[in-house]
Amino acid sequence: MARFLLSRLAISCLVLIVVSMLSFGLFHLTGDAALAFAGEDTTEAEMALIRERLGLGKPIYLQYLVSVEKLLKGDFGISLFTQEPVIGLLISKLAVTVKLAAISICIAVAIAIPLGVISAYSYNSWVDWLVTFSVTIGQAIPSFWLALMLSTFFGLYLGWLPVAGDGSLRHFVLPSVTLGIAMVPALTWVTKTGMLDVLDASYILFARAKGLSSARIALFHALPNAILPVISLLSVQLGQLLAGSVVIETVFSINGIGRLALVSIQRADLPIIQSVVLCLACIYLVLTLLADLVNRYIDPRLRNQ
Amino acid sequence: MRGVGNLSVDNHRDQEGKLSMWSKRKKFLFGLSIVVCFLLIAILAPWITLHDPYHQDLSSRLLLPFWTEHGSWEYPLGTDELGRDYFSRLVYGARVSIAVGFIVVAISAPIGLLLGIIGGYFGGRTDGVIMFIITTRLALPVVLVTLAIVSITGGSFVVAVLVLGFLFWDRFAIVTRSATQQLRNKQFVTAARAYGSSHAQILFTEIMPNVVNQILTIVSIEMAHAILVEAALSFLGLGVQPPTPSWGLMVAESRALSFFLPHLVTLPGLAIFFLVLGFNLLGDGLQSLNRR
Amino acid sequence: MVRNSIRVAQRVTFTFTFTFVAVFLGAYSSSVQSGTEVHVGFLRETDFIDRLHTDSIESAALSLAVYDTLLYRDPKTKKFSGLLAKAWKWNTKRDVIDFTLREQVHFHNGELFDADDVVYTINQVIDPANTINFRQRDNSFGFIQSVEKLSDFTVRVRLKKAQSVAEDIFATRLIIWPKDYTRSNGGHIVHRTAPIGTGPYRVAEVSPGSELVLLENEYYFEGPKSSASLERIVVRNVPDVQTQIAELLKGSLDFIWGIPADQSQQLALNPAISVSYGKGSRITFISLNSKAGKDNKLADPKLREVIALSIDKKSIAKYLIGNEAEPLVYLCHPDQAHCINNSQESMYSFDIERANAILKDLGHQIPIVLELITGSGELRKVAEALQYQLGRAGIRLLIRSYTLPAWRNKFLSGESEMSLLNYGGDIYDLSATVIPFFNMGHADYARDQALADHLSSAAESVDVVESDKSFGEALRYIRENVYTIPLFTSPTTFIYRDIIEYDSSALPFPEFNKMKLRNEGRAR
Amino acid sequence: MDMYSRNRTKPVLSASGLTVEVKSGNDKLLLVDSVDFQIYGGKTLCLVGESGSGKSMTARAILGLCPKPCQSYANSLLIEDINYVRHKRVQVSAVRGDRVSLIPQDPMGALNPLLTIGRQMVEGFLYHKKGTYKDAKSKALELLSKVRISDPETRFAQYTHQLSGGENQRVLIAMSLMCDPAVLIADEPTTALDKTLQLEILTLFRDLQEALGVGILFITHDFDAVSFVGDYVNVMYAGQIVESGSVTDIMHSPAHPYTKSLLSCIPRLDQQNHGKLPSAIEGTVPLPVSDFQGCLFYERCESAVDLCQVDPIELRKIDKERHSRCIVDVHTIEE
Repeated sequence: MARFLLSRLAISCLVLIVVSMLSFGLFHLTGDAALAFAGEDTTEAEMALIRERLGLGKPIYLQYLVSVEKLLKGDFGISLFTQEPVIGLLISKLAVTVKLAAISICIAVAIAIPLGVISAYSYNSWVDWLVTFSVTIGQAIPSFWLALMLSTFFGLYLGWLPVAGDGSLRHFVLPSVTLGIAMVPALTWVTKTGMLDVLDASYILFARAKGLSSARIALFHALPNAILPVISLLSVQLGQLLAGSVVIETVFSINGIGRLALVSIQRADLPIIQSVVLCLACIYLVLTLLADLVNRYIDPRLRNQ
Repeated sequence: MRGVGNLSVDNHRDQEGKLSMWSKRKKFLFGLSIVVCFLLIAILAPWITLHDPYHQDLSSRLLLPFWTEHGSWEYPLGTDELGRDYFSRLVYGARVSIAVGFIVVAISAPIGLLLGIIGGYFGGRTDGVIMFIITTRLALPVVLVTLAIVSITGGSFVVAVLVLGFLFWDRFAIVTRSATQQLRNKQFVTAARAYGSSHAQILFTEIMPNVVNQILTIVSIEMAHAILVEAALSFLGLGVQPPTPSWGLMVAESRALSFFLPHLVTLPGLAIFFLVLGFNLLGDGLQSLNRR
Repeated sequence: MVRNSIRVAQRVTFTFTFTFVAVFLGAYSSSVQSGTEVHVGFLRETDFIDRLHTDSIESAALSLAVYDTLLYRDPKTKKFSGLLAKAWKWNTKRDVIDFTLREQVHFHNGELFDADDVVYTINQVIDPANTINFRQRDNSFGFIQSVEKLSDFTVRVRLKKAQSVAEDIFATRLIIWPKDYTRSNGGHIVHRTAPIGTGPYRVAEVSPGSELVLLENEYYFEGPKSSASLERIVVRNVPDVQTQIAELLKGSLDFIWGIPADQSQQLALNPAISVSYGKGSRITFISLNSKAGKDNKLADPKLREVIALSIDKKSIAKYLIGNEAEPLVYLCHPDQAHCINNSQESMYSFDIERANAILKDLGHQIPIVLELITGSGELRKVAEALQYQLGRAGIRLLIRSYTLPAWRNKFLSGESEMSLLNYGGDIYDLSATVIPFFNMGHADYARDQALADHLSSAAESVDVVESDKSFGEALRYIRENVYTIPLFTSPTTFIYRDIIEYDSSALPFPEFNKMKLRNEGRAR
Repeated sequence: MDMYSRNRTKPVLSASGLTVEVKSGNDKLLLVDSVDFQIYGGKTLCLVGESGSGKSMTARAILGLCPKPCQSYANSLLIEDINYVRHKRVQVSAVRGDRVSLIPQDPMGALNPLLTIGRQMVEGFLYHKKGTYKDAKSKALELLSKVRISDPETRFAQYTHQLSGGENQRVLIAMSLMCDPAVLIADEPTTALDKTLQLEILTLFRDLQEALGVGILFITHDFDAVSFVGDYVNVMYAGQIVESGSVTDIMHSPAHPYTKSLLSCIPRLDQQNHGKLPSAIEGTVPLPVSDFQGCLFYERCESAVDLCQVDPIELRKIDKERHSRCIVDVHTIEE
């Protein structure tokens, strides 16, 4: 187990280094970062002062090392516009997005897992056909458009739910439903195929031959085996969710990390973009590692690989 | 070994052969027909539209579609905020979306194919490197990276397509890699190796043809994926730039009026939905037919 | 015209049912809190709420409520009267002004207002080290030379040279900070998160970029600026027009403004909602980069004239903008003093054939590609209309749209070819709205020294007839050289639920201290 | 119809009229066509036949585990003199795993990969309330040693992928004996194993039978296993029992042509056939359509006559403990 952890951590660090190089490269592609930093009517002398302070004079790889050193010390630099330290901004916005992602995952799991199990148990019946049909439909719906439709219908016409902002929990209902629905098709399909393979397995028949009740079989024998592929998919989907929620956060004007990235992109406020990309990459790696650990815990066959 | 010996020989799942084969072929044909009719719409756009999609007539802004009592057949789907015929913009929008689907896949498929085959076939350390590249790509949040790049170069159709093209190859790489690995263990590959044929020969004669048909199935699903992401990018204003008609952009532009004139928002959304549905069904159908 | 009336009729039936139903539901669903409270929606977020740091219509509205200026200009009569300064006296050359300050005035934190606060604030503004922090510092306060305290309640301000816009600035942009509070809390930056002023409303809480709560300042002194008539105002930044309308109809927002014509016309049809317009001095125009530069195509005045000729301002103003917007010929708002727009000689210059003819013999290879930077929202729609109209004259226009901060940075960097912007607010003196674009500063895309000198001398002349003539000449000169293409006035729409009583003045932003709840309307 | 003489001890399990049918299209397929048999304590009844002859479906029918589209009926199913058939349907869930238990064929797949061997052995025992966990564990360890598993203590806590095919099969046997069942259904326990392991498992079956006196229903298509471990044999073909009798009689003088040809397929060491490979039976098992006329083996039977096609052939008693479903008296042809 330790060897597995060590090798995975090594790979993750390597990936992070490459990602930080990529995002650092983005930062430098903008040409004169000093102007973006200084803003208007600064004299040439002041510009030189700022360039010096930002260390832009030095060759690129030196600058990169300096920025990595600063990153390791938790100093993500400061935003060009609000002069706020990026780290504080990042954490507050990330909290909102994580809250949104958590609720969306719960909705997606609450819908997809039962659907997957039901359509597996009633394979080839009209129930199964109905589930597959709605999953195919769900896969094709563009999430930003669904967000608009939901907010227009439930928010405006019926007025049941708030349409914007991230104040109370009620504000999170529509956005997380939209994100949840976007995740349901893939999750249902994986659960269904996982469940079908398990129900075919001979240990299920043998368990029934031992006289165990079908509920006990489903809970202790079928579900643990079927859940393995679902967990790895969930970790990938959660990673994509954090990055992909920029659209939903824009429609429902939720101050999450996605909107922060979009706003700072429109303002060409690149210290923020760089740290957001890095932070999301970090989260993705942690999540996939977590999923692997959970899988290794559940499935003994993986333990000694 | 599946099932408890021949206890499962008459397992109910095998008997559904006839029924599901038919539904799979139906799914494939239905998907194909949707995609073909969108292709026709895109190609025949100039002939089936009455107005030029770029022509603005500010005096006839926001006319209602024909099904409302004030609607007229001169502008069947009414006009948008700048008095442009909405029907012709929807039709020309098909060109943008289909073009995005094809170009993005045309760029990403070869990259994915190449990486997958090299990784799958050689295994060992090269496979480790390929997996490292794939993991790095998966760690990068696609939408944000695209946004960041587009913000530097300024949003435009070409930029969006190129960026998506160079980011979308992960699915191709993974599928090819696993397919190649399976093939590599098959006897006929080791046999070919025994005849002394070179790696390149094996790759092209043995591995490539089998892998390609697996790739074909996910081509259409990846096209659907590309269309969705491009629409989202245009919706955020960083994909296709005005005045080019793009469905994502049209949804964004008419968003402020979605309360009063809902058809302006609904129609492009539906168009994206059906095109993506078509590609998905085509992909699913291909995948299941291929598996037989 | 027939089509137009049908269109209006068809909209009535279509939207009437929805909006009425929604409002009814809205009123029902909004939670009732104690005390009179109004929720106001802002489309654009502002990082600073005081007008010293940023001069946008958002900061103007908030500064009017939270801070006070030395003088006060009545928006309707446009006459000046004393606010924090009981009285003020110019010397003969009008380059020195003495203010006698009002007594027993307290800041929101209880600090007594006196001459030290005025001296401290003015010194902050004119201190060159603070250039980065105060936007458009030179344009607005460049003319102030120094300030000195004569006694506890008298102050003397010396100008570099006489400026007709001086009183305007003292009445709008120059708000007064509490000296002790600001100094002991880390300087002017504290006003970003915890602003303290003397105005009719004090700030309860600020979460920058999303929400701001104003509470009634019970101890506001009796003065020309009316005191608050609402106990609590919540200002919420909701960047999406669509969502603001929804929240208005649902009742979670009571007052929204700056809504484009399409929506405001629809909302006006709803009896439960009132719509009014605030004109102010705000206009929309295009600034052309006429600087002589190696590959600057627009340096050629002929090409600039082609652009001016190919734009159909009348149809954009009438159909696209609506809201009583009027097309313009000169770079000024008809309500502004010295503005010659409404004189008979206003030629109307839309002539596409002549434009093509000129372009042909200019010899440029068609299509000429130009880049236009614009803000997002309504300006972007105007940009797309311009794109089409210029396309008819063989000019391909690339549109780059940004949010306000990013746009300002791009515009002031001096490299943008064409920039679409709206400018002006509550300052009526022509020098405040024209000079910033022709004073050889960052926003000056003409770099015409003669014009700059002419304008600065016009600003100094105190005699009305004489400044009328010189400003007139300047406007005509700008027009001939097509340094800018004025498009139309852009009045602001105020849309509020019927429980609110609000007499919209001539200001292009909401005056919080003029908002009242109809007595029979229930408390919020 | 009592097949065996009275003086034998009472059968542990006797099934009569056991039928399994499945609807496909508009007609019905009879996978198992009213089969009767008895299993005696301490004795092994073998069900032999090609794959697709319904022998496994019979076993599943007894356990009431037929897959969804199939319907199973029976006149009666007596297990230890209690009838588990109520209005034609088999309701055996109460004793499944307790009085009747199954030994599946696929050793590597029949155990849940995520749970330890011990936990799965104990599960049935506790579920049927046979005692506390301590009893279950000690019983499990005892049985593991009985089936000659090395070091039962560590094996108890291991997972199925850590054991070899043979060991897994032994664990399955031990597991099926946890609840001291009256009847043990072994569905081709040796097919998945290689020859040497098969011999070990078969000797294990025989020893356990003598030791525990449990009745075994042994399903196989391998006559070697039958001759080694079987006491009585029922040969099945296309859902019907075509011949039944004791192992010695069937092996030496098969009555039904199908049994004869089955036996001829086995290469015999004790006979010289001069390089002539045993003949395979041409054709395939016909679909047991319910309204099929005459003998199902007709197409593939060398000694078939026209009469065989006329009306359904009944299972005739041709000797004291012998039955055969053939009207052409094979004996006569034999002499």
